Amino acid sequence: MQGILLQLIVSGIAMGFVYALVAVEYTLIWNACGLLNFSHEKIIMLGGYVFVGTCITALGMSNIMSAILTIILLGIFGALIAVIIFIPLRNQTRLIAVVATVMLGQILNEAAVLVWGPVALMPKNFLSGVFTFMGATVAKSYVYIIIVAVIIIALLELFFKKTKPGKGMTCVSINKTASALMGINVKVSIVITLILSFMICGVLGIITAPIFTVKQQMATMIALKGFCAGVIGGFGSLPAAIAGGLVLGIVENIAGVVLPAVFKDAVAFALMILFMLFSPKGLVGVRDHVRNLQENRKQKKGKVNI
Amino acid sequence: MKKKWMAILMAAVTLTMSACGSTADDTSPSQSTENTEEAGETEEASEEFDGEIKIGVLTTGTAIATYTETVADGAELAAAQLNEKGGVLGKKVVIVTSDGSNTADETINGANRLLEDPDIAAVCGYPLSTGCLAIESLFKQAEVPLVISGTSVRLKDETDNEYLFRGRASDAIQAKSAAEFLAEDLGLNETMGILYENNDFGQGALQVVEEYCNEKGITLVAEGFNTTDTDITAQVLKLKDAGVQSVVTWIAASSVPTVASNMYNQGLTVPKCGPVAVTLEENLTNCESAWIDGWYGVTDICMTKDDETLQSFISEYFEMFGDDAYLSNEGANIYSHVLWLCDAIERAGSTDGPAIMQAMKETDNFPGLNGNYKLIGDKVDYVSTVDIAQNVVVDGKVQNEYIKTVGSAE
Amino acid sequence: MSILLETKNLTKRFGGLEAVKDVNIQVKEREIHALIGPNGAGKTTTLSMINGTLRPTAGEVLFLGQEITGKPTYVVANLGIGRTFQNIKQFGSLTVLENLMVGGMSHYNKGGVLHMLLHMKETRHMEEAVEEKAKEILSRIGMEAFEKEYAGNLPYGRQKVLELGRALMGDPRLILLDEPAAGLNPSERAEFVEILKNVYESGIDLFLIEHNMDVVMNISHRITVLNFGRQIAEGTPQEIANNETVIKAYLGDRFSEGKNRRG
Amino acid sequence: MKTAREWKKYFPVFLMLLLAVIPAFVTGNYYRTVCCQAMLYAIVALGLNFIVGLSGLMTLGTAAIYGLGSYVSALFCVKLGWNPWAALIPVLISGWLIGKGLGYPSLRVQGVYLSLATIGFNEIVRNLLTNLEWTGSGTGIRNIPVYEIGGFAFDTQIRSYYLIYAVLLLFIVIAWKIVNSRWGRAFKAVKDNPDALEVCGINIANVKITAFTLSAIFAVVAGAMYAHFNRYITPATYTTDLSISFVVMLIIGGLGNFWGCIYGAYIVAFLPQLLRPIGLTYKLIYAVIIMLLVVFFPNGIFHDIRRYLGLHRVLKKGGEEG
Repeated sequence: MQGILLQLIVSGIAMGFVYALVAVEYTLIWNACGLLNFSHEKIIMLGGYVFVGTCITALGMSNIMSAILTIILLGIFGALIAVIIFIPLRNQTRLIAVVATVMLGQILNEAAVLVWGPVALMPKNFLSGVFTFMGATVAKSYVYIIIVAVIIIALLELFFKKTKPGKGMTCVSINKTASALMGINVKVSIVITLILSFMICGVLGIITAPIFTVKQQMATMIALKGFCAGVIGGFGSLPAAIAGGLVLGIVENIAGVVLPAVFKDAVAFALMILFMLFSPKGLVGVRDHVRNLQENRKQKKGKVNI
Repeated sequence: MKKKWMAILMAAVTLTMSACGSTADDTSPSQSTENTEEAGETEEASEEFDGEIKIGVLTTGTAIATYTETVADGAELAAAQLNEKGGVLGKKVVIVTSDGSNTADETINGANRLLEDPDIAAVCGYPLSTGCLAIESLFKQAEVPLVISGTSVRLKDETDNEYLFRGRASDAIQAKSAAEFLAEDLGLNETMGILYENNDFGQGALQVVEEYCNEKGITLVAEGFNTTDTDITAQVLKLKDAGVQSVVTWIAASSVPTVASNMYNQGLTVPKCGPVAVTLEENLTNCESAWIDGWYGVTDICMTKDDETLQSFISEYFEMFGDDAYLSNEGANIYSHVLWLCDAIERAGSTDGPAIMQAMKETDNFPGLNGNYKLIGDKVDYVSTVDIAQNVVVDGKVQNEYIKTVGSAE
Repeated sequence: MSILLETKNLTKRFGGLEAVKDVNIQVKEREIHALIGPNGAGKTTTLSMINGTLRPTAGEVLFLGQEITGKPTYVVANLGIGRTFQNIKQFGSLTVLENLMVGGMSHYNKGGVLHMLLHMKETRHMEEAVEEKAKEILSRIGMEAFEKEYAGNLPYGRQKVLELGRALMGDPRLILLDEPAAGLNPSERAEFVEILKNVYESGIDLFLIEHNMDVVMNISHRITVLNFGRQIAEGTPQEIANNETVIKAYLGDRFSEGKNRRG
Repeated sequence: MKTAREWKKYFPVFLMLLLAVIPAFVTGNYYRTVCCQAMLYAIVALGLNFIVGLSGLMTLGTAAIYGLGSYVSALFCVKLGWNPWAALIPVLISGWLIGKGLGYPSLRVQGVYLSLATIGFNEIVRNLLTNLEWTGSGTGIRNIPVYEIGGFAFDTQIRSYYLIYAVLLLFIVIAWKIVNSRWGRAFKAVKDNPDALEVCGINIANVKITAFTLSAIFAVVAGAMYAHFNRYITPATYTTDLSISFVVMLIIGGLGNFWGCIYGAYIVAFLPQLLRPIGLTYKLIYAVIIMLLVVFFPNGIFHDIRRYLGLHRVLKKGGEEG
């Protein structure tokens, strides 16, 4: 039983990083325009299809070149979508933007079958194999996902803290109107954000292709669970997204053993709803709450001493 | 002004996408264009024939695109062959496809659309049992025969519809064959595991295997997973922990890589037997050979079976639709169904629904690719045979190897 | 004269910051009471604590001798305390008349949806009554002409008046006004003051925050001055105008600039 | 101008008469079935209008409520042998309960979070319906009895059409009464400015929960009608996609536009059917059309076309969310 527990935690962590990366991508757009990209499951899928279907199969490129080209193409697509959907709808009721992105997802979904054919695709000799860790096995691609996720999140932190456009985006996230007044171009910020987020989706599509195979529903669950991870971690902070992803990955995996495994998803969503209700700021909120309690206690103690 | 530009941009994007579709990939010829071409030809050729007989094919559209493609092609091939021989009752056989998608509402709409056309003599297709359950009464009402590919036992147990025909082995045979093969042929009859996909397909099999195991006194460990799951470590570990001797893996084609890689990675090495999905070409190429090496699959037709009719069907199929065409057992089934329907129409001597129905009921060992068609019991089921195939590695490539055919029409 | 509203040691802390500390105000019946002070003095915070939008950290609020500290806003409103906001908060997609009818909803018609659907006749009577009342208020605030206009399309000054009208719909004993004259031009302001006086004469007491000293001196009977969350003075307009602390903290500073401040 | 206004007054009557005579022109089960689906959608949309259109709350869990209505009614009839009409009582009770249950989270969870929470709710419900044995699991419930009045069974398409039509009519009247009552004003007020509503002595929590409850009751009744119309239900019907379709209906009709709910429902039900002859790409084209409609006509097709043509009195809406 102990072996199983270890295995579950290891694969929970692996899935957790996938969720975390999705959550990061989604936090990005949330920060930049206060919108949620409900189409990103299909953008991840698009990344997978462009990578395997177009770059490797149709153009016959090497794996690495394909990955690079895919990321660039997705970036361009992101800019396009920013202009078509996100910029026109930035001042509309959010519901409209939500529905627009959902429809974008459906368009991509339908187009993928027509463009790349009905059969699922799989990259050959790409991140295959398994690692064994204290008797627990984990697919190599998960290890790469963890590495890539950490690199991406570190780069994003640098981008937001050190570069001018990054700082500008942070400002936009805090106050759209004020940033516009201060001379930060909100539209440009939105375009940059979408390019970044679509590139991350591209990376996700590429890196999950060997485990999920490239098909229409490849990202359905990780996208929804990514949302959950974002909520559980607490929006806005990138490290929180990782924490949320890890918690979700491990909890749902363990729930899969304790309960009938088919209720795994229900557990994940229930966890999300619980967090929303009792700690809307997610784990960040829980942390703050604990800190507040500690501080209060200290203060009280201090008063007694005086 | 700006919005106009955006509209143009949008149109451009859509166009490029569809353009990409036709240029970048020839493996997915759009079904619609084929249909219209066909219709165009009809007018030219109608002088030879004395009218048309329309056979409806209810597909799953883009929801399960592999099914749609192979089924439409299989039906077209059957129609082409019949027309070459002078048609049916001197009339030209025309295939009309309709999208039934994967939700009950859309299946109903797709079926109603076919029934709307008074020239439709019969309808075949549709692989999802839920959809079949949703539409069967429409066909009873319209008095049009319906040949389904859904395998749920409920389609037999809970329906009272003489216009309903099933041209393939039901779950009672398919899933039972898998369990029987593992327990009896391989002699693993103490504990058996079942990993099922959590939909009507998987749950149908679960029920059958449960019954079988109860009857034979085999301990059954059942684990399900959802179609969208990407990680099934927990399920695999539970099976492994329970010490199963063999596993029935009742899963859809798109889930095979996930399941196979998870089982391989967790070292669940016991014999496994799945549905046709595990023997499909796409999964043989998509999975690493180690993942699915040695798996058994219960299939309507093992495509590598040394059978003359089958092999000539396969070569004609690829001749007609090109080497990139997609063929699965579903295509071969529909091919057989169309031939069966037309045989019945020929025997009935009319395209009148009740007459066709009567003729179909009287079918006596019609030779389909997936077995001989004859009524089993009192209703619905007409096929009782399945093939068991095994995935074996030959020269580094995985292939299906024909093991045996199970069951026979009594 | 009995006390209508009383705050006792009302305090609000945001984290480490003490926005309001130990404020004691007594609003007597038949009195217009003003609360003044520089920006950030905690005036709006005090108002929000009185009507339950904010929960006080310490202290209590009494209305007609009954404790209402920390009660939900709608409960406080139903006890007879109306309120208008500094930044206009009306219902932009409703017409002026409908805005007023919403204001009278809790007062004039009660009962849930089912009750409403089952008692059509009663519902119609209540609708008629509330509409009649709304029209009466409209004429009182001089806005009959705008009856069918959407509130979002009204000019700023009218929206402020509308908000007052909405507060009147609840038949309050006391209305809390947060900078009613801010953003109005002199003629609008004069008109507003007239309406306020009219409201006061109809028997409703007023408690207002205001920056415009003309308005304050003109209509109020009593003034409380806040600075940095502390109460620094209280008295009649004359007393306040001559209070040195107040002049230092607020008035002097203000007169030296010689301009209107906006909240 | 006056004639236009007069005409507008009779618009509902025209619309309902039109719907009443449609079956005379639309023969065949295909379009009649689609009409029935459209009317059921319209009932749900009318209810959803209270939450999404009027109160401005973004809920994406309607399909689950619709599904609960179907399942409660079907289970009571099939497993316990209740009369479908009698089963409406538990259906209404379940709608009332689920509305209250969903309403409470909506007080704490705002904006996009509410969408997420409701999507989560939808997925949980679907997951449970698919996996619980007594709901018939993946293959659903069959042979659901039809509605009957004194031996007259609503078993054919045309009979079902008029049954659903009557229910739609009833719900239109109810919804119209509510929209134009104090509650309708309160719902709009919640969207415009919740703070101000509290100050008016109205408990926002009560208003929001009422909106959710109403919406849930509309949805469960439509769901029950659906179950007895189709006579077979499966959990695969009640997906998040369906929830989104309901919202699309409202957006196409114009958020908060009463009659928009009805034509929005008809557009969403009929558009894919009209596009079917295109072939395999029809769903792609459907999605493109809907997306363009949403992006270019965010206030509803008719409203925005009239605005573009300059026919519409400029209506600045206050309290727009940023």
